[in-house]
Amino acid sequence: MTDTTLHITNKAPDHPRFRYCLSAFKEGDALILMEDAVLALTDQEQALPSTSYALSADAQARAVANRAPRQQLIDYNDFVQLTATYSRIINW
Amino acid sequence: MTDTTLHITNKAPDHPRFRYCLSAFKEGDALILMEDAVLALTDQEQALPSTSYALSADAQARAVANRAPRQQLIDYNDFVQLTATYSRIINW
Amino acid sequence: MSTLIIIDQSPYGSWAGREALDMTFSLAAFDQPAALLFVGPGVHWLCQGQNADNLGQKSVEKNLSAASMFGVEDILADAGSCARYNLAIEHLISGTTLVESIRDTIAGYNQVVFAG
Amino acid sequence: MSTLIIIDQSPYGSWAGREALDMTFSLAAFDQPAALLFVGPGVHWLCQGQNADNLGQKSVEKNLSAASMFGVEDILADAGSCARYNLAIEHLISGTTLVESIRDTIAGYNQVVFAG
Amino acid sequence: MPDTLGYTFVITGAPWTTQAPQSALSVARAVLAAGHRIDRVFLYGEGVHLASSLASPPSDEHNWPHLWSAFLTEHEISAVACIASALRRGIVDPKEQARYELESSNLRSPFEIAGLGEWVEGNLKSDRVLYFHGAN
Amino acid sequence: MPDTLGYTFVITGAPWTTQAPQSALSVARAVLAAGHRIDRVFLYGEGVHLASSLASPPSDEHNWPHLWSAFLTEHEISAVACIASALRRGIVDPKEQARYELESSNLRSPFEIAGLGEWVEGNLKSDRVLYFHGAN
Repeated sequence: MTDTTLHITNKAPDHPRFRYCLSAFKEGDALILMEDAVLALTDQEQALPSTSYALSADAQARAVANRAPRQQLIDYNDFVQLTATYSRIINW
Repeated sequence: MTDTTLHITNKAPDHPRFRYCLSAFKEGDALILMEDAVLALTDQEQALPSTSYALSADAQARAVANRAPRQQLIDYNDFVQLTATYSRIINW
Repeated sequence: MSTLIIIDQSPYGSWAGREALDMTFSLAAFDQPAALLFVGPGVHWLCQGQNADNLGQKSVEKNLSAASMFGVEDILADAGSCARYNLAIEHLISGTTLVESIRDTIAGYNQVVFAG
Repeated sequence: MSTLIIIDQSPYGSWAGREALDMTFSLAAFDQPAALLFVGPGVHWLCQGQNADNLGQKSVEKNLSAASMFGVEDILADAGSCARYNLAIEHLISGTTLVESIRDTIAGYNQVVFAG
Repeated sequence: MPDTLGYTFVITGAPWTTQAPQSALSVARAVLAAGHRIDRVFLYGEGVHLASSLASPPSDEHNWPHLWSAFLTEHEISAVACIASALRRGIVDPKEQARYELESSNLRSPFEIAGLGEWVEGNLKSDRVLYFHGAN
Repeated sequence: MPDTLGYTFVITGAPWTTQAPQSALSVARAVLAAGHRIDRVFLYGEGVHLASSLASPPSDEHNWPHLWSAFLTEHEISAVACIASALRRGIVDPKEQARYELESSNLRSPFEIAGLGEWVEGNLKSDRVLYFHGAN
């Protein structure tokens, strides 16, 4: 029951569920930011776990890709790879 | 331009727009809470302006009517009366 | 394979919570272990004394009261959210369990699901 | 009769912002004074360098850059929201004005409207 | 005695997703009860689903599109679904059905399809404009 | 080489309101590209609007219901709109049209209408279940 978990959220950082998602994060977990959640890459009010990834297509659309660390950006193939690696996934 | 304003919101107290609504409130303004916003009547984290009203039907549905001050509860006729009194209305 | 369904929105203002209940009852109907966790404004789903007649909606209180009969294993409410909205355990429908940590709670389920 | 349209959500994730833009341009087309205020995640509408090709959507940046030509009087961004998301004025499309107070800003308009 | 005021209603929340059409109907009845006038109801964004003729809830639930159309018809109130919102979301009248060569139409009477100009007109002509948004 | 996994997709966000159908399609293509399998796409809540045959966006915009149905057809993927969600929101097939005596139907092929049992089955049979919600 205490496997590691892949958390996926599409909520903007000021959405209440975004905070629930971060508060549920445990050591060994990973986080994918997609859609509006990629804004968290440059949010000065909230720190992200070190194993956080953001969908590049969403980050480029919202023009945060150029202001975020490159290593955090993933494409849809990486996204699928992560969902295959983690057997427990929560879509926040 | 600086008439008083009737603010109406249906957002729950943890919704970002609820906070924008409260931050826009000026002396002489009034606030109507409807739908999910009636939960603010019992929210311990946020104070409401003294000229705040809540739709009774929404407060009864969510079972907060019995835990809130009676004088703040209004019906749809009161709601219309307030919209007639204030010429400037913002629906948050 | 136990599933936790989370409801984080007020009743009546949106339909997603009702659809989350439908998912929960559907799991139970197929003999799949299911539980409900209410957080944020969602804790108001559990309040006693809901009367939605003037909204033209059916009260959700009865549905929830019958949840255990339908095989829903646990009805959980986030204690911090209840405190924020000044709700004590006696305001809530019987059978509700308060939980202190969302993180610890969800760790006990294989699946964690939102309806929307 | 001047109208301020407020956009408080990120571009691309929901459609309401595009419909807010349509309202703004529609007012301008009928020679009604209109202005836009971006707050919260909504300030990202104004970022330079948006590329939504991989989402299959059209960039909203061009629409906004043309707003003044279409008669939109002011394009305003909440300074606090820009600071939160680490956006300086040089990141934003030209013609954007930062405002310090939502309260003072909306006091200058007869109507204040959200699209959804 | 107060003057009679004219109201425009703008509904942007869909039925069975938001409470907006329900709240708007309760307020609309109270507006008429107070002796005021409703100049027009304008459906925008997700609100256009209120104009669907195909919504079929269980028989023990209110049918909000039906209740709204009965109210509009009884009081002869103009009701418009924004054309740009409606076409994207699959709400079409026979004219748009023909233009787009679709197999059917689903606009409920007395709703009509028209542009945002109707909303601008409401802003100019009505004494009050009330918006009914979704809560999310 | 990794095992082939089976995925169920649950889409709860509507097109032209949320980004959910777009994100889901990009992920779906990547799932197949990685050699995995999509067992079923299940539309729930507002997501049922993706199955509308009447959605008619401007010609210079993507038509997400059309793109999705082409993808599903090409890869022979089962796609189901939840019956309770669909009927309330005015998405009906010819069978429900007859039952409710409606003037038309608007379910786009290859989507079918069925109950939540299909979702429960996905939970049990698929290796992964991914949800695509609206962002609001």
